[in-house]
Amino acid sequence: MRLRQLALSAALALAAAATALSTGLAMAQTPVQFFPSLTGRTGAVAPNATPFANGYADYMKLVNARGGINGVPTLVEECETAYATDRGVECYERLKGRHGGATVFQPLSTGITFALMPRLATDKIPMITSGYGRSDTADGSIFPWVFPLLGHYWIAGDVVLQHIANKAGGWANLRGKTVAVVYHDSPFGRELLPIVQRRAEMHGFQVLALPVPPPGVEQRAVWLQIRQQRPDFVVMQTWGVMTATAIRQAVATGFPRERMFGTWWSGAEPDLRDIGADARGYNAVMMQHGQARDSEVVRQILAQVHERGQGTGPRTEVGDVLYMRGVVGAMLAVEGVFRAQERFGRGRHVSGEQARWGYENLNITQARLDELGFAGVLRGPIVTSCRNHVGTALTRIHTWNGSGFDWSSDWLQADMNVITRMITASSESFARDNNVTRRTEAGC
Amino acid sequence: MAPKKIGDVILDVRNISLRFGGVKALSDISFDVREHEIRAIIGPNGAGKSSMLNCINGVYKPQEGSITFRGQTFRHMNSRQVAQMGVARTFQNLALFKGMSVIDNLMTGRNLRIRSNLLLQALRWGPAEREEVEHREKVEHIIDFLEIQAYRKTPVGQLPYGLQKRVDLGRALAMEPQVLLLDEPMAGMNVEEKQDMCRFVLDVNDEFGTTIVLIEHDMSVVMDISDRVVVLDYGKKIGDGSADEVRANPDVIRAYLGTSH
Amino acid sequence: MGFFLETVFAGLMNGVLYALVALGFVLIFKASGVFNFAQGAMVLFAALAMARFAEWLPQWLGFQSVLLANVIAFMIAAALMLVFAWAVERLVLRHLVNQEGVTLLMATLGITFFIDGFGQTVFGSDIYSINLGLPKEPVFILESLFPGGLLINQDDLVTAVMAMAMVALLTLFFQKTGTGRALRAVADNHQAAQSVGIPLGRMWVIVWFIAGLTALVAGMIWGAKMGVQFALTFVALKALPVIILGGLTSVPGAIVAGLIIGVTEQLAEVYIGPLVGGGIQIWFAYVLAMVVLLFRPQGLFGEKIIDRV
Amino acid sequence: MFYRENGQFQTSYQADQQIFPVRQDRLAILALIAFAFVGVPLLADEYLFRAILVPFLILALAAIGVNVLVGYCGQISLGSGAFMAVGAYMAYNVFIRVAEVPLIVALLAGGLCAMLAGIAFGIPSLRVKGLYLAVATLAAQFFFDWLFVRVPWFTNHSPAGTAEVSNLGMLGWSIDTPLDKYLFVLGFVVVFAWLAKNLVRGPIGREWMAIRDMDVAAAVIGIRPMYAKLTAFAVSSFIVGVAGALWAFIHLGSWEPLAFDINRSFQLLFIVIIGGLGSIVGCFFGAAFIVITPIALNQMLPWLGALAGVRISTAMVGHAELMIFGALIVWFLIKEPHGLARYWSLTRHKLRLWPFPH
Repeated sequence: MRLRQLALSAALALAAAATALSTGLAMAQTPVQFFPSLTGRTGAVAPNATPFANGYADYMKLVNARGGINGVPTLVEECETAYATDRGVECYERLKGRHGGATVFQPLSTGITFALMPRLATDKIPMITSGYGRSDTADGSIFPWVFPLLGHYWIAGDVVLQHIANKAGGWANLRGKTVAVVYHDSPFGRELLPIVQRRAEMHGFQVLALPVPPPGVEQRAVWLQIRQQRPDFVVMQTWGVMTATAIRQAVATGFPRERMFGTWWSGAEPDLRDIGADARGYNAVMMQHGQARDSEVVRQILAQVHERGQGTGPRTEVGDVLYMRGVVGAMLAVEGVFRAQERFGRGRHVSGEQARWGYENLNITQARLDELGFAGVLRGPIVTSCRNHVGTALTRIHTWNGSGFDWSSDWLQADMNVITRMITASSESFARDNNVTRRTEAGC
Repeated sequence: MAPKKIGDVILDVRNISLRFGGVKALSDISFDVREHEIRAIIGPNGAGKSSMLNCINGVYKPQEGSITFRGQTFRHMNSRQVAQMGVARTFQNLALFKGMSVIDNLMTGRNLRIRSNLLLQALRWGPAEREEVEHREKVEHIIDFLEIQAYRKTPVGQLPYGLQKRVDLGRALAMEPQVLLLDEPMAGMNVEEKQDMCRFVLDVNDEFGTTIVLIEHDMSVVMDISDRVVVLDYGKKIGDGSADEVRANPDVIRAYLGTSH
Repeated sequence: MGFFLETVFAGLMNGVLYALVALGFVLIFKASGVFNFAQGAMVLFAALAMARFAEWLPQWLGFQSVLLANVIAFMIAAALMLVFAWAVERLVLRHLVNQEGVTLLMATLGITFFIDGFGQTVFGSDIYSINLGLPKEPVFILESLFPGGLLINQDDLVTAVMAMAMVALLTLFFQKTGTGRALRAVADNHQAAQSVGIPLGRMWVIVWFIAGLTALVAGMIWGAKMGVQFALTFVALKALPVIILGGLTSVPGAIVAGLIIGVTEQLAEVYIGPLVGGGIQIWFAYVLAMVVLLFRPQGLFGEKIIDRV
Repeated sequence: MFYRENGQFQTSYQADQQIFPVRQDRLAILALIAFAFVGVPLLADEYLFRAILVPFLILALAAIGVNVLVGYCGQISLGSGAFMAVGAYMAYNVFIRVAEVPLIVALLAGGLCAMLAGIAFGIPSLRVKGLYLAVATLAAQFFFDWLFVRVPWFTNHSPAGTAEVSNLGMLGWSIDTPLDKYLFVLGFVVVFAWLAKNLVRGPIGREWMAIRDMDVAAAVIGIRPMYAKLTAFAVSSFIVGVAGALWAFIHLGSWEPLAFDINRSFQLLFIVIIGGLGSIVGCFFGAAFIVITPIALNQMLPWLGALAGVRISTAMVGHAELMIFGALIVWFLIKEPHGLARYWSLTRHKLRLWPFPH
């Protein structure tokens, strides 16, 4: 037992050394706005998570090329988690204090998101979970530090079902129909179910819930069941290899791709490129943006980042769906800081706590979006508040044409009457279990 | 040595037959063992000697026959029961706990007598501690008796063969048995080691009055120390009686003595 | 009825592949007593190598033919697996002779980490494709017998045939060739084999190479079906219940058990799954194997263990 | 020179049977515990507490549990992660369903449930041996992973099937700062390590080792294999379960089954093997190695790269980390199959003789 001494001091020594070293690396002379980036560049998630990380980094470089945030340059330091929860926690603890303090975290992984949520309040660091994490965190008066900006799974689910209803010619025609939900058998996947069930109750269609054990390479049985039960539509809450495998199985069992609808992590190039023409007709709901190769912001990134040999990833992926999600994530992170500077001092470094205020008081108008080069990519305004940490419920559906995506729907607005009720109920029960008191409007 | 008194039958083996699949290891073996005597089982390799002991130990379950121990008759034995009734055993090719020290090996022999429950043991609470100490004392006596004090805390795996044999005996003695089954205790030993081992066996026999059932190859040893001898050959009993009777038995001579030294 | 048949068919198609990977496990275990957890990583590594070379070669050498590219890439990948086998024997196995099974098992996990990292470093961690020109669209047979007909996937059939061919080849190799006999000798008794002058080291290289080949074929097939990517490593986990069900040391066991598990897990997911909320495939095979072991501790075909004292 | 037993004669068996017969060992361990409780808090910063020390201690605790089963009783288990999960989720349910239940009670209750699960999945060990058993235990791993996602009751019907706890505390001490958490976990680890040590050096420990070394002989001297194996499974999964509860409550706070997946099981087995089978102290070595090495590599490599004048990409670092870590493990297994604990005993032996080795 005496060796715990050795073990411990070894631990201390090693880790201390390591921290010292890597902080020594950082250029923390001039005040910089630090945006840590938890990446998934290795392992099973790499194909989908890498473009996100690249887009995130590239946009931050673009911001600096534009002169920073009112003069304050942005800095990104990455830490590889490979989606392992404990590594994610370690990365968070490693990065949160660096370069004058982390502005905001975007963990991308559901598991890491959960593990970090309890730590945010004490560390006074906000977290943006655009399109993942818990949907009820949209209620900012219970979850002050979490921002599912632009959408969460309940919005995704609601919109997909709306779209399906439109195709069927109105909700009424869904009565008696069957919607199969193929989902990642994990909290991430299950998060979609409540909204689908809610809608099923409202409009009287059957739900066929088909869980797929992660990582999702084995789906024969699921698709045999689909072939047997012959659902009218399939909604997919999948990620990475699971999406591709699902579509391949659909091809193999002859389920029409036109009647398959993915949520926003289930409809990107890496999932479909390899299947190519066979996947033609597959749809996925997009958190506003989709593939945006010819948008202004992409042009700027190519010109001011890649042309100057500072591109993070391969030039070819710039403008792809998940790359753009990284870009949008970075844009939101930065805009929050702009907003915070308006209150806490222009051109000043902004603390995590101040940034949180920024994210809670966002007002990104269409004009601002156009100015940033997101015309045609995003639709304003994006307005957040104490009660509303999402900012917008507008989405679009895009469809795979064999080599790329085309928009196949107009802007679709999720029905907040339905969703808000669910969110309040869920966040209330969270508040009860963890005796959190709801912030009053004054407290915001 | 003083003439010891042989008591009445303590272990009575009746018509034991044991088969592995088709192979007949023992067929219709019967013999008895009297209290305080040294009973030898001899026979060429594969005669079924070890199998016989394994039946008595309940390691193997014979298909036919019965074993009577202290008036209680069993179709076949259950290892733990046998141990509780006071039968201990050493093994032909050492079955020691190689990873454990000599003391621990011997202490396992005391485990049947441990009373304190897991919780007490975990807390090392009074009674548990006291128990440990009592048993340790017993074990230390055996260690002295076997003259292996120097190796108390050595893992037995590291001991030379001869000493391991002693530890094996020690572990059996630690159970304070009434009947001691010795499976070739002297196999592969040099003369001195054999003499030591003989001495230990005899001492055990008359100091503790332990009944001893002994499997041995070395005829000279057997003839010297055993009171009565059973001879097995190909799983059959071909002779039973005092050393001299057995020596005179023609079957035995043909089957065994003729072929050995 | 038709649906049942389709399920069974799907199960068999999986089962053949399970059997193939399980075979790799069993060969290594028989010959070197190593429980090789790296099998999954080997599948990925081999598939990556083949996919990437099939992609690079035409660029380097400037030819078009996909077939040619695939063939050469396969050769190169095979060669790589040989190097790998040699390295494993040289750097790991020979230093770990007569260690405990669990130590060896852990060593193979170390190897797994290494080649996972190495493979991604050299070949990248994106999704790559192996194009065997397999027909993807399903065909429907016996429509007269069953409403909607029986759904059969040609690519399944083709790949199943490949896998079976591989299995058959290996069996032949073991029965007929001298090396095969030597390997079986090694499997039966290391010391004896050595004493009659069979070089253990070389035998180990050979079995690891053969296991590498099974990994390559399996990786190629899976890669062609679902793209070559990290997730391939997980598929091989399915071989674990297969080998204990069949018996660690039994080649026929691996094959039979592969088919059994392939079929039963499909049936279970399709017929029992819905009753308990689905997704039971992930544990069904293991529980099945565990239950069977309760009655046959050495698996269906493994050698019986007898305690001797 | 300072590490000498000369003149310390054990005059009673009691004295000889102490947990640390050598005086220096006793002093050192006291000093160490004192250091852990007083010194470390003064030295360590938040990062060390939250990212290194707490996980290190909890995994060391879990490893002690695994070692009881694998190292002492010789039953290989690849399902430890599952028993951590059982501990975590059952502790969670006790914690939220039983009003006013003290934290410690909830944690121990989690351990007890894990113990029951462990006994249930230990039953095959009565017939199945070695690697067959190892793979069979994977059944537990995958089954529980599935169970806790599938059955909403375990996660108190939360929409996504996640569990979270907050406002932890005991006897008016609210455990929220990193230091609190560290001390709380440390307390657990010290107590459990002591209890485990007592068990393995006591009668039951001897029964376990007897079963491990030669089960037939053990049976012949009256040890019941069933009792020995099942107690090993019980004690082991109890400790592992408590560790799982700590991991969920103290380290994560909000978690999903993925936190206890098969990689966790492998990680624990690594800790035990690298640390040393059948050694309590080894668990701490192993945990230190397994927890710190990857992180250290991950932080060192970019810096080393910078020294060499090359900028290593995040992905490259990740891959290199994997390769080096894997190679290190193999190297360790080759160099010292008996684990770091063996190195330790060798050093002690040298220390004894130093400075006069001959």
